[in-house]
Amino acid sequence: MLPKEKREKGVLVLGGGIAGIQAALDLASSRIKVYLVERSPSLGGRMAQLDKTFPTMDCAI
Amino acid sequence: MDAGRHPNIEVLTNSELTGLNGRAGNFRAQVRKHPRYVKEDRCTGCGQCVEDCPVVVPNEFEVGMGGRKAIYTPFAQAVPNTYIIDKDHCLNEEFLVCSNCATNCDRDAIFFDDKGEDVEIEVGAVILATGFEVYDTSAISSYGYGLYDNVLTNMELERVLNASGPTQGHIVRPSDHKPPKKIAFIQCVGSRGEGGEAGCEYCSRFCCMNAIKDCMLFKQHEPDIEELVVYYIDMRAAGKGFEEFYQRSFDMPEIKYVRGRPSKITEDPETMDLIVQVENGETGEIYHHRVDMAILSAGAVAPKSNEKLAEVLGIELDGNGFFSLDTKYGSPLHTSKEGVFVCGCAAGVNDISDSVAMASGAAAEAEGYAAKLRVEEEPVEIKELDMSGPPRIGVFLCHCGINIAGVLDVEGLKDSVANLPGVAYVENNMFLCADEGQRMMQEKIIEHNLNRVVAAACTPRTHEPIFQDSCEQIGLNPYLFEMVNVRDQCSWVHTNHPETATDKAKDLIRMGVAKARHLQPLYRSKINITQSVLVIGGGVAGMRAALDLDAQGFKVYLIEKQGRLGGMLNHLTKVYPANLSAVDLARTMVEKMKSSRVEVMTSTELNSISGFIGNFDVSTTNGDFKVGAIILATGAETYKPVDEFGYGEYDNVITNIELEGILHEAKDKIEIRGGVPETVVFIQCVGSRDPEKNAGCSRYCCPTTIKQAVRLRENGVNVVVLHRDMRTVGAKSEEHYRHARALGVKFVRYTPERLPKVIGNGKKANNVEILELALNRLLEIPTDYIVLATGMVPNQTSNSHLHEILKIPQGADGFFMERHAKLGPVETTTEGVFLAGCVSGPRDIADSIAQGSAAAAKVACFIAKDKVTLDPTTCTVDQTLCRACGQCVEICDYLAPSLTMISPGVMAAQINQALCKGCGTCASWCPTGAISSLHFTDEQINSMIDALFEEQKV
Amino acid sequence: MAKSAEKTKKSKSKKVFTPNIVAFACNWCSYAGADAAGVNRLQHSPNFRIIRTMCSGRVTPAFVLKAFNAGADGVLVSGCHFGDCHYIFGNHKAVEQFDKTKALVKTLGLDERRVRLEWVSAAEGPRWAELINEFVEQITALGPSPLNHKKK
Amino acid sequence: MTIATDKLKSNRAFLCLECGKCTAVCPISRYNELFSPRRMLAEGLFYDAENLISDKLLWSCLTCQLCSQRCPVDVRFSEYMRDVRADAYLQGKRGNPSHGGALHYIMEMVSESKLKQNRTGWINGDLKVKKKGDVLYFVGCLPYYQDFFAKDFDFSPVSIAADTVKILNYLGIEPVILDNERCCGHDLYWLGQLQKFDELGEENMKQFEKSEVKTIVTACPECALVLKRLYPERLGSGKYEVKHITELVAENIDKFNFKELGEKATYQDPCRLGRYLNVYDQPRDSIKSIPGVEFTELAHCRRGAICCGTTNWMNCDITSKQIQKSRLQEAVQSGAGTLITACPKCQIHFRCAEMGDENEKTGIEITDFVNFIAKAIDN
Repeated sequence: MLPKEKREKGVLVLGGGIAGIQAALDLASSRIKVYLVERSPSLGGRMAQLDKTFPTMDCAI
Repeated sequence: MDAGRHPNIEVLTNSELTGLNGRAGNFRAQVRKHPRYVKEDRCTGCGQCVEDCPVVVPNEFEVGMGGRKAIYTPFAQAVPNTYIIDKDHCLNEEFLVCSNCATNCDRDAIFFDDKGEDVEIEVGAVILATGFEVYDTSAISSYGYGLYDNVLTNMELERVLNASGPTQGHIVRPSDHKPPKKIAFIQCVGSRGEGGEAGCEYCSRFCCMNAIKDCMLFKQHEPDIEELVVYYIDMRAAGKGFEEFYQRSFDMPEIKYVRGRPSKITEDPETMDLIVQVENGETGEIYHHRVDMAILSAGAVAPKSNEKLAEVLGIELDGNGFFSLDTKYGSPLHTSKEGVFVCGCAAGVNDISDSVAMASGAAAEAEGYAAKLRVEEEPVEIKELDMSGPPRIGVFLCHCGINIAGVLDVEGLKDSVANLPGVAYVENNMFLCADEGQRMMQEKIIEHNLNRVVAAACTPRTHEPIFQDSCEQIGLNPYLFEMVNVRDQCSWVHTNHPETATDKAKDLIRMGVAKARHLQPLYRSKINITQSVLVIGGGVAGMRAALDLDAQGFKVYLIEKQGRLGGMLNHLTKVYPANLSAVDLARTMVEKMKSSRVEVMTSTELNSISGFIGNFDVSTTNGDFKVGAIILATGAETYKPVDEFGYGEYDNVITNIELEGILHEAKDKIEIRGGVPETVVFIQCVGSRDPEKNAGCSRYCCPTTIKQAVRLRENGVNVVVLHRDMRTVGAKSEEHYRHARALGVKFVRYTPERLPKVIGNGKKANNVEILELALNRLLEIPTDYIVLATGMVPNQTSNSHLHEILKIPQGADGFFMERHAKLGPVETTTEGVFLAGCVSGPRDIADSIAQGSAAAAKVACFIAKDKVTLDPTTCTVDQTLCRACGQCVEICDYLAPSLTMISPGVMAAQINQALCKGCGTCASWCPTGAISSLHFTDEQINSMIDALFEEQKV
Repeated sequence: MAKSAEKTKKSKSKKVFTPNIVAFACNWCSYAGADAAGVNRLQHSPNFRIIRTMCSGRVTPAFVLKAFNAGADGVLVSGCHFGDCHYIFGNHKAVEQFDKTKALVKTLGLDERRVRLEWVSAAEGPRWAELINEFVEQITALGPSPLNHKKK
Repeated sequence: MTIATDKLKSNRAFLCLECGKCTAVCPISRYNELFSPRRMLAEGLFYDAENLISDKLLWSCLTCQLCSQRCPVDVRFSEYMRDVRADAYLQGKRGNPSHGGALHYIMEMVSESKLKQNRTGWINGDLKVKKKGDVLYFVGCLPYYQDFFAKDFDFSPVSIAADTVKILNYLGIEPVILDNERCCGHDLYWLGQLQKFDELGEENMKQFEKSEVKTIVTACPECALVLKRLYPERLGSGKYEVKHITELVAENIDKFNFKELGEKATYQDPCRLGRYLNVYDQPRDSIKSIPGVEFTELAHCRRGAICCGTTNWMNCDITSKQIQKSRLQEAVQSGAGTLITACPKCQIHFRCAEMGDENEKTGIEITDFVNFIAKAIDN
């Protein structure tokens, strides 16, 4: 893991659930620095708790 | 979850926002990082610390079922996988010094006096994605949650059903751990105004589908289950493919749906069985249904933390504690503070695919304020090592603390590897993925000029990229690295058989080394991208996408085949939920379009599109141009009734769209076709939820009917709505539904078996005859107008035209298929081509706008860079071997292979690297072996098979 | 090559039969499912070796036949559930290939229960563990493949 | 690494005059100038054979014997290839197998005596076969081809087997069919895997002995070559005579009363049947004797016939396709509507050549000799 360099200006995303992660990824891959802030100790939110998702029964993780 | 690894994302977990000042474009955010007591840069997530932690507490992630230690990760494969100490339960206090975790940790990552950290970050915009909390079902005492063991919530059930859950997916009822035979699902617990204080007015939207899904899973897990009864008010399967999914559940006789909301649940103290007391809304009979288990479909509520957050941000919450929207920005994602956006359940309850679309949408809009902030990726120049000559393989065996070394005889492994052909160096290491481990690996590669590397450690799915980076950093081509999984798939699962596990590891390593002998360096190529985009269709979705991309400074072409922009909006009067005038909305958007740099071409048809991601050549009736990405926003059509319910036969039977037009024209008093209505009857689901016509639920019609009914009722008209289920799932629409009832709009349910009958004479319908189920009586409703709520159907002609041109798969329903029903709602299988709005399925205005923004965000992901890097693990053709039999062309779903003339009269296949996804299916079909699936070639796989059985030689 | 397997020393022959099983697992679902089994420490039989491919559609009849020719007692091909394939329809193509493989295995006179095509998702660690145990059990019951030269 | 002298002797390699006629006539050389029989001979004779042995093109030779045919000093080039390949094989060198080598694995596997195949599923009710008798029908790989190719090429290889039996029955013969017949080993022989070849041969000959047959019939030229010549050469001769179905039909032609077919047909001489076994007239006479069949010759026919472009499921490539396309063109130019071949492999290769780009297809009907005959006796 690299040492944290100074924080460039970017976009703040509050919440590390499926929506937060999605927003962060879209911003990041269009070359915008993202700060993804999550209250709990890890990302994932509700989605990680689900078993399968309707209607395709894909697994949630 | 690659968010953890993306160079442009800094993840701050266990943290919260404590302050925000400045204004849109220039915010300063204060974030508090709470102490973790474990150093993120030292912890490798090996889990040794947990072993001797004496404290066991209930695991939140398993919603209390199953336990965790005081030092823990919330769940397997969590990101980050750094452990954390739960100080409230940890015994390490001055007076009671337990530091087992610290002693166990070989990486001294434990750091008891961590004080946390406050950081200040400059940001251009803020996105709120704070999600929801599950309604606390114990608030409804009558269902005995918390009182009776066998009453579970849907979230608890998810964990029980989950393979990796506390019961490993075996369903047992808590009281006696016997598999349940009879289960009742109770819907709308905490939603649709249920119960006391916390019961909310809105519909939680996902619970119906979730119950259906869980029933099917139940059946899968326990084939001999006796009955699964869902007690509901309306089954709200409103969403793409949802109704079809619901229909499919009818094939399972065990699954029954009963309309009725139980009044209470009691427990038989003998058997711990539950007795559900309910009236069957269809038959009127009251039963006491004895079940083994009851599942409460708990709704979603706003997180308490929203209040504090709203305060910090200085924005408003709606009545339900979700962040409220401000329509003045013409976006369903904008809060009352400029530059602060909301998505997913932070804005109210949404299902996954809508949340994902909203998230992308919010991203797009945020980029409007952050476009100037794009980070330049400066290319790093690394001199390549000399990788030529016969293989000199270095094998690195990771102990992963005791995770591997605790089971496998790592010394024995080391010896077994040493004299394998091609192996030049072997070393064991405590934590190979840790900084020292990686540095050591890099040094040895150089020191022993190794040109192939094998790591026997955990799983390539999480760690291969890390090791590959380390190789790349010192100029060794990352594709000369091979990983062998001796932890997740060996030491962890054969713990009790160290010997056989070690034998297995030997085989696996030998196989890995064999493959390594045949590895070839691969190089990531880059292709240029035209940083412009074509939007097809000038409806709300298309315009929204165009505007967002324009705001980010991209060149946008928008073509519309009609004479003017606006699409469906031009046919509407008011738009729910906010009851905006459609005209105004259309006007404001069209104004914005005018003032933007978007190149709008109306009355323009698409001729052809050729090329691929980043490089599409577009030809239209209005000139040709090049774009990097394409958004399809061509919308859908409303279903045209064919003589259903006397449509076409009687003049006073009209469609909801026709009514919309009339209401739109109507000034003070409403006249329908020259007459002033006294009574109007709506008939729902015309051309929807009908396998014959359109199996899906069109989703928009229920809220639309409510909207129209209210308007009519407010003008003194008697309104009766004949429906199958009122599916008012959109934002605020449940509230509108209540309002309509409050105004005196009547609702009567019908079933597809007994459709309402329209009776009339001459050109006029007079009565609607319907069987009222609760009373079991035939009602004759005299009416002067009948409105058919027609569903939405794909625009066949334009869709098939687009399908011709772009080869995007269409679903059975004729709508275009998204890349992934949940996780890729606006993407297609063709990279660089996106969907927005009704082109992929029925949607209302708000959702269509959100999708427009979402598509914009996805496009930005591509064209924000002037080049796209291609993964080299694709398939390639050796044209001297190719017979041009064309099987690869047939087999590929990504249109990557094609046949071309390579010399006069000689054809051969070629594979477009930009389109190839590297699945290797074409290679498996190629009769001559001309196609090789790079990094998974026949040679490489065959060598692994040979190596596996070599051990039997001598 | 197959040759290698042919000349084998008899010493091992006394030992109880432990099958050689080759399992082709797709990167996105089944391989991940096998990892999930690990993450949850779900103990299962070690008598199989996984070969990772990106997609189950990559697995040709040749790979499977090669494995048998080399002395495998059973071969498992595992991919994503329908609708869940990372490459949309790769697993549907795996079915086509597998039908061919199975027909050949049958004609060859190998018990067709020695080859299996299964779907295991990334979340289905337990299913993977059960599948492996059950398959190993089945192959053990069937005994060594006539082509398992180790047991000659 | 050099090629053993005795091999060079037995293949008459030493006699080579380097006149290059072989290369001039070689169908591979015609489309791939890198391939030269003359040079390959020279490599093995005068230089270190290492290049030759590691050269992928070593596996491209069709062993069609067109060159030997023209060679003024009768160098046995095909056998030379076989022997060089044998050396190469032992060094772990391989060609580029078609279909990932699936068919080679099958050949190797069926040499295992413990294996009890299920290869007789194609024998349907109205076919008369028996367990003991004078005539044995040696089926060959058709059941495997059925599994492997039937779907892709929409034709039924086992129909060739079924029609063969049908013809035999028509002639009052109820053939013996071995439940556990082994691959004849033809391809392994030419690929230099002689040990495997012998194993297969012994397995088969054991069964021939047991069944005490007097005649063995086969509808595959390669099986015919192996049973007639190669087994006797390497494993000693058995007490039976071997006939290719074309021979048998020709011998009994007056026993047939064919119905009118009304087709214009031409014929592909399979290398093994023609140049190796000298069977040229029998198939032609039989075809011609069917009323209403107009027979035309391909531009290259009989001793000058050109191979179907692939042998031994090895090194099939762009060159093979070109040979096949030119062959199909000849067929079209001959004015025939149907191309008859007496070798199932020829048919598979031609059908494969018809895949791909629409405008490249000739659309000509391709059928096997036995299917054609069976169609004519159909009633």
